[in-house]
Amino acid sequence: MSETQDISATRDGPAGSARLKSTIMALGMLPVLILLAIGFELLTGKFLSVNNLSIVTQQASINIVLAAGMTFVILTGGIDLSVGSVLAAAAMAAVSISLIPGWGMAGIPAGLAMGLAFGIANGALVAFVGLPPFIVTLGALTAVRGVARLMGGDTTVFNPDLPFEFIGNGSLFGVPWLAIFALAVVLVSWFILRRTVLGTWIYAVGGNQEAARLAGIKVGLVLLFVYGISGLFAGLGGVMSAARLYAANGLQLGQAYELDAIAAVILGGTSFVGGVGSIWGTLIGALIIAVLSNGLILTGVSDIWQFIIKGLVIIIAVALDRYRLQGGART
Amino acid sequence: MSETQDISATRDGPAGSARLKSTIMALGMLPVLILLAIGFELLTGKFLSVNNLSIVTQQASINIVLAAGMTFVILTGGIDLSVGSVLAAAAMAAVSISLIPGWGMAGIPAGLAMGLAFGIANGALVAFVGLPPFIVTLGALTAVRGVARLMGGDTTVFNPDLPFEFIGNGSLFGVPWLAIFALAVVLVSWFILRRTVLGTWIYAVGGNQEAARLAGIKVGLVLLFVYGISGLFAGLGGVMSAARLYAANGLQLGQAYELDAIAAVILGGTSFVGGVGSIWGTLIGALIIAVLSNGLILTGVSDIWQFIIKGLVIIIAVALDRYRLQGGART
Amino acid sequence: MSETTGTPLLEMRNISKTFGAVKALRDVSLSAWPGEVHALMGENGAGKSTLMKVLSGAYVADRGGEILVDGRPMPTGDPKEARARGIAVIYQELSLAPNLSVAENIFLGREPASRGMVNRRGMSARAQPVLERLGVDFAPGTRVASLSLGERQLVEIARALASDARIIVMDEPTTSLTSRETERLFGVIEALTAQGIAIVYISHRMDEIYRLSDRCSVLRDGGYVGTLTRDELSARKLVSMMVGRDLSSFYKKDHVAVDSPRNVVLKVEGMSDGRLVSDCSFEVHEGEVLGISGLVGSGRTELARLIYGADPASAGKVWLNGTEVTPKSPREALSHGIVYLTEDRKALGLFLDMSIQQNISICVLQADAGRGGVLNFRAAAERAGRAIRDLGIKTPSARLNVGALSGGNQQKVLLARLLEAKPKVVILDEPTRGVDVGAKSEIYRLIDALAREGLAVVMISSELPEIVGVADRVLVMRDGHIAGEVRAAPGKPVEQEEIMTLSTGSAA
Amino acid sequence: QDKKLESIGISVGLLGNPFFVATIKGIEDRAKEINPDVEVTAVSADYDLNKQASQIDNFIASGVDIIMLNAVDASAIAPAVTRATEAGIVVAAFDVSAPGANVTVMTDNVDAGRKACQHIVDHLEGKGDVIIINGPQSSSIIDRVKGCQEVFAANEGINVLSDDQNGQASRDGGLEVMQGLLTRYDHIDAVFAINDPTAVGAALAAKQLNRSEFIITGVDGAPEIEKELASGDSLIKASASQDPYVMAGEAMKMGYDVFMGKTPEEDTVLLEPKLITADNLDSYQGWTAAR
Ligand SMILES: Nc1ncnc2c1ncn2[C@@H]1O[C@H](COP(=O)(O)OP(=O)(O)OP(=O)(O)O)[C@@H](O)[C@H]1O
Ligand SMILES: Nc1ncnc2c1ncn2[C@@H]1O[C@H](COP(=O)(O)OP(=O)(O)OP(=O)(O)O)[C@@H](O)[C@H]1O
Ligand SMILES: [Mg+2]
Ligand SMILES: [Mg+2]
Repeated sequence: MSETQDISATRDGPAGSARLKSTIMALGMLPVLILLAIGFELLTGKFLSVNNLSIVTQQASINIVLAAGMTFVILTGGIDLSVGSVLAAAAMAAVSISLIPGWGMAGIPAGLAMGLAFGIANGALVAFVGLPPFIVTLGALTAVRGVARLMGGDTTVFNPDLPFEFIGNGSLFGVPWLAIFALAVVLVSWFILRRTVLGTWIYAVGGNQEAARLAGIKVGLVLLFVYGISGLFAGLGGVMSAARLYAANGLQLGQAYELDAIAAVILGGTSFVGGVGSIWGTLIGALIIAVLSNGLILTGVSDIWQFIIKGLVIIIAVALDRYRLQGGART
Repeated sequence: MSETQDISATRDGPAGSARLKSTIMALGMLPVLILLAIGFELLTGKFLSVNNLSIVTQQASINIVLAAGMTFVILTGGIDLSVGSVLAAAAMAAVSISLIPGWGMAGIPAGLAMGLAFGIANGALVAFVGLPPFIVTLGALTAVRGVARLMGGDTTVFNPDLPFEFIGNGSLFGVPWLAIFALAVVLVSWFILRRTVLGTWIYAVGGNQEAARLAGIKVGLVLLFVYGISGLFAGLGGVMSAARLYAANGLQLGQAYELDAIAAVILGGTSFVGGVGSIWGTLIGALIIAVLSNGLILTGVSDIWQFIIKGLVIIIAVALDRYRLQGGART
Repeated sequence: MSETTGTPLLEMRNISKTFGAVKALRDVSLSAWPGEVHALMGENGAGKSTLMKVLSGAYVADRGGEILVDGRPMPTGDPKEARARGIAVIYQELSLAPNLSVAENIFLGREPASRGMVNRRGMSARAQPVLERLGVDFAPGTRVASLSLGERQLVEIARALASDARIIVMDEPTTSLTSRETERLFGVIEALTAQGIAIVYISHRMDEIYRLSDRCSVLRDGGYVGTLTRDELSARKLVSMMVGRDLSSFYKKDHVAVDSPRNVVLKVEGMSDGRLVSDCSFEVHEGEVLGISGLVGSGRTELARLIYGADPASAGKVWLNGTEVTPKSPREALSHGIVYLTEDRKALGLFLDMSIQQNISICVLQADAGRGGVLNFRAAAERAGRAIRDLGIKTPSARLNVGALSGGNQQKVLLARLLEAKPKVVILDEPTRGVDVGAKSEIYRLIDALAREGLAVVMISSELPEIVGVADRVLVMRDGHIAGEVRAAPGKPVEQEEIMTLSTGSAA
Repeated sequence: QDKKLESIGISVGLLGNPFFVATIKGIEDRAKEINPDVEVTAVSADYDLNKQASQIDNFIASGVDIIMLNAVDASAIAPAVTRATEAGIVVAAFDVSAPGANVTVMTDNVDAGRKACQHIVDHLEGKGDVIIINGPQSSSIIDRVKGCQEVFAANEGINVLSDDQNGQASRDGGLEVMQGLLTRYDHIDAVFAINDPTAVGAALAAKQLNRSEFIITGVDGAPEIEKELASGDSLIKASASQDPYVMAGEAMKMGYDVFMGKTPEEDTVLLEPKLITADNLDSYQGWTAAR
């Protein structure tokens, strides 16, 4: 009998619980983040100042919020390409409504509702009509962009007296509100994913959709929820963006944001296949992207070389991670 | 025994051979294409003119070429986000080389080689380092864009006497060379995918990578090949684009082309999961996109509404297809 | 009989294999002579499949071991090389590309071709005789995705047969086959050995081992225990070598068969899906185990799925304790207390990346949850702990990913999930597929216990001794309808012969 | 003559930019004066060369009378323009030159850069550390930077700290780049932003980081800059204004003349940008002003 124990003991090693594994995956990128931060500090001597760190978190915040929503979607094995357009539409709604005298603060719920509505529409098409997420959200990427432009008559709407501008520019005890919002979104996401029934269902649907259906999980509702929350977070991103810029433009805002959000999720170790990943990984992934952008500007690298370096660092970061994991577990 | 036959008969229906099914899938979108063409003709009275059809095929041609390469990649369950950037870099190479006196025509192989090189680089990272295709090609999307800009010192390179300009503007028996190139690419792709051993391996890798490996298929080489060919075709797209414009610009070429190419592939019924799809479907998908763009301009729909209509049509087209398949086979 | 002089066809010496911290194989040696069937036995997780995957080149062996084919050393970890040396493997986890045709799968990696072009017609022509030899009724052009599990297993076998190999490894080839296909396979194996081909045969079914093997080696916990020759074979010996203790009663049937009329719990009326299943009606009583038998592809799984609401039915009703319920979805079925154990636990049952605890409690999460759907970890842990204890799931922790368990223990996890849903009707589809003897007898005991508690149990099985040993009454399906029923009478168990006759439709 | 203006096709770099919205309005208004039923189709090339070439081909196919062209690239568009003129369509370029176009009306972007940066030099009295926030390398932006650098180079006391960061010609791009630059440089005397959205973004960054030791100038005279200038406490002190409405309208009228067979005396008209500041704001007619 001792031998059985032997096996069980050793078996614990490489397998571990899903949580442990994803924590390791999330941590996987943390060294890269730290390395980047130290590197930029050595190069510029300014990177790790409180002031600059606050700027980095601010700049990361919108991508963190979008990527959090994207994490839900990708965990179910789907994708949401429409987040950038939805963000633009939500920002347009938020600024436009804020211009109505006496209704200023209503811009916030307006932006959120706009995002949620588009998210639910995506979700309904994926969940109940059974269309491929890529096509649905690619269609939405295009169509919602049109809607966003339509809302402002194709120009920039701006409101220098935006009543909720504190979100974009204020701070609480020295921490920018944008960063607080982003952190709150991450915590809420973590709670949903790890502490609620719905979260387990999301992982289950991503792990094996047919098995989930056979286990009596309402797969349709789960899908509706993840696209809905991705839309809602994109809406929040729109409000945050509006608050930061005092303005919105249906065309220029949020272009290609979906790529940054997806990159953050995948850098964070969440798998495209679905079912594996964590929100903490996403947070680190988004921070890596923000640190890169900010650090390269600080070091004064020219725009062209920023492109090249950014691309290479993303690839190298994932390669390092792969190498590290191989060394440890050989899988 | 009659009942056994009965069963086999029904089995032939929904199941059929892989080829039959994918033909049906490809055909699936053909009605949509025809409907769109007829609709635009009725609306404008100009759509089905020989002249305009030649313009549509020309406009579709570059996307067809990119989407053909993308079909290979997606069939293995991967993705290539870098095609737009690679196209820009290849176009820069083609025009720059063509400016060297006496070396004009060398621009063509230069562009192709540039594309192939980036494709092989992507493929090596995916196949031999084992990195996720999304991250690798997202990194390449960024880095290669930088390289393309660097090549021209961030400006437009221009060659009014481009020796291979006939590719972009000439025609053979009234058929534009661009369209001939695109068709040739489709035929070559079809041949590789359906008639060669390599093609079967590509489908096998997409269907079950582990099974393919166990069957002794060199999965790494197959992956290298598909990313290589995607790069090569993107290079060809760059040459075609340069020939059409007599010029190239590292920044203003190929932005977001990957989305159109992927949309064509998915519209054509190729599955993101890999292993299922056909090149004919991709052709029809790319034509649908081109017809939409051209037709909407012909009817004088405003730019904003073009966005909205395009997005909705893409979604509706796939929904129709889904509905049709459901009605027929209930799967 | 096999030849045992000269060099063996295959020799594996001191093979070890480590996965991270798991030592799956420790210094295992194995040899095979031309014309021999060498059986390999051992509990779930003993390392049988791993050993064979090292042989086939799927895994690289740890340093120190070597494989000799015809006395010449062969590098490990290269499937192509292994095949070139004449080794073919029928994998336990089916390794087919579902998107390709049967013929394409059979010739995958060595397509008949001229100058790089596939010769599809030649491929079909060459596949046809192999398929005929196995007696299958699907064409070489059929897409594998549309085949049932058993049919896929036949494709996998056909692939090995078509490969002109000299060493064929069969890793549990009959788990989804019924007796007719199994018989055919045995016939083929006999013909192969007569040609001097060596077979390594892995199975958990004792009768198969008796019938086929010339020698039988046993693994336990990754180590080599010993080899028995044909003359030394006995169930007692084998089992004690495998588990290290004796196993007494195997099939367990303590509950009373229904001869006195009891309440009808489940009634199925005219179930059809317009495709594979037509007009199936039957009843299951309280405390009864109803077996469903039939050939591969006879529609048993589909019938079960229809009752469970997993597929849309074109006609038919389901009654539970006298009220019509006819579930439209698995969720509805579950809410009425009808549960279904899938035959394909990896593809349709388990969440391999989730923990044992999560897998067991997934159906009842909502019932346990606090306000706002907050997870109740304590309840989940209690459920998992109970299941691990009651069902004897071998695991160090309930937090372990299910994917890391051996097949038998995975099956128990899936069973535990169903039991946690407090069922009234339990439909089990091949409940002992790929499960070792020890675990099998535990599952039989469990089925028996369920019946004694008064549940209605429906058990689909392709293994005749099993269905005869466990069921009180057996329905036989043929071509999608119920061809007949075989009953046990007091003192007279269900007859295997009768079932066979009904399922083939022959008057023999 | 029996020729009648029936349809016009417009292709601009990026619709959704208020600048181009104003140009389209200018074109529409002038065209409607000529023929109230004229059909105007405006499309956005999204700064993509191939896309713009396709759009011109589409216009040729649908047989428009005049193509109003805001070229994505001043040289690469030439072949497409040639195709259009060969098909007998009048091509009128505005804002960006297009080789082969029948007429061209554009702002003198070099002069715009000069004026905005001269304002900086005057303000600093010829001495100080300055930053140029660059943008996507289109000809107009290249020209503005060129004009600006001319002025800076002519004043030895002016030291350019950075000129190769891309603010994407947008608010958030300008904000992000400026945040980095402000961290990098502890003291700055002035910033030249290649357009107004970039300037506003830079001002927002400064406000957030509580920096106010410098002034900002831009180019465009967009509506948002009017508010900034009027507020009085903004870091943005001047913008070299263009008049997209007049510019495009002028190009339209000249194109129509060519369409009717009249050859213009000058086929290229350079409009002089006006520097607007808080002082002369009252007399400025903005882009959205009713006309
Ligand atoms: N890829 C892997 N990574 C980690 N552990 C593995 C892997 N494959 C197998 N194992 C472990 O190695 C041991 C042997 O597994 P193997 O599949 O060879 O057993 P088996 O004898 O074939 O069992 P069964 O009868 O259930 O098929 C098990 O403990 C299993 O968990
Ligand atoms: N998804 C599918 N599409 C088309 N045909 C299918 C599909 N799944 C199963 N079939 C066919 O339906 C028939 C009945 O399958 P079913 O799985 O119900 O049989 P079974 O009696 O359970 O056989 P097995 O022992 O192989 O599991 C088979 O002939 C199979 O080929
Ligand atoms: Mg095994
Ligand atoms: Mg079955």
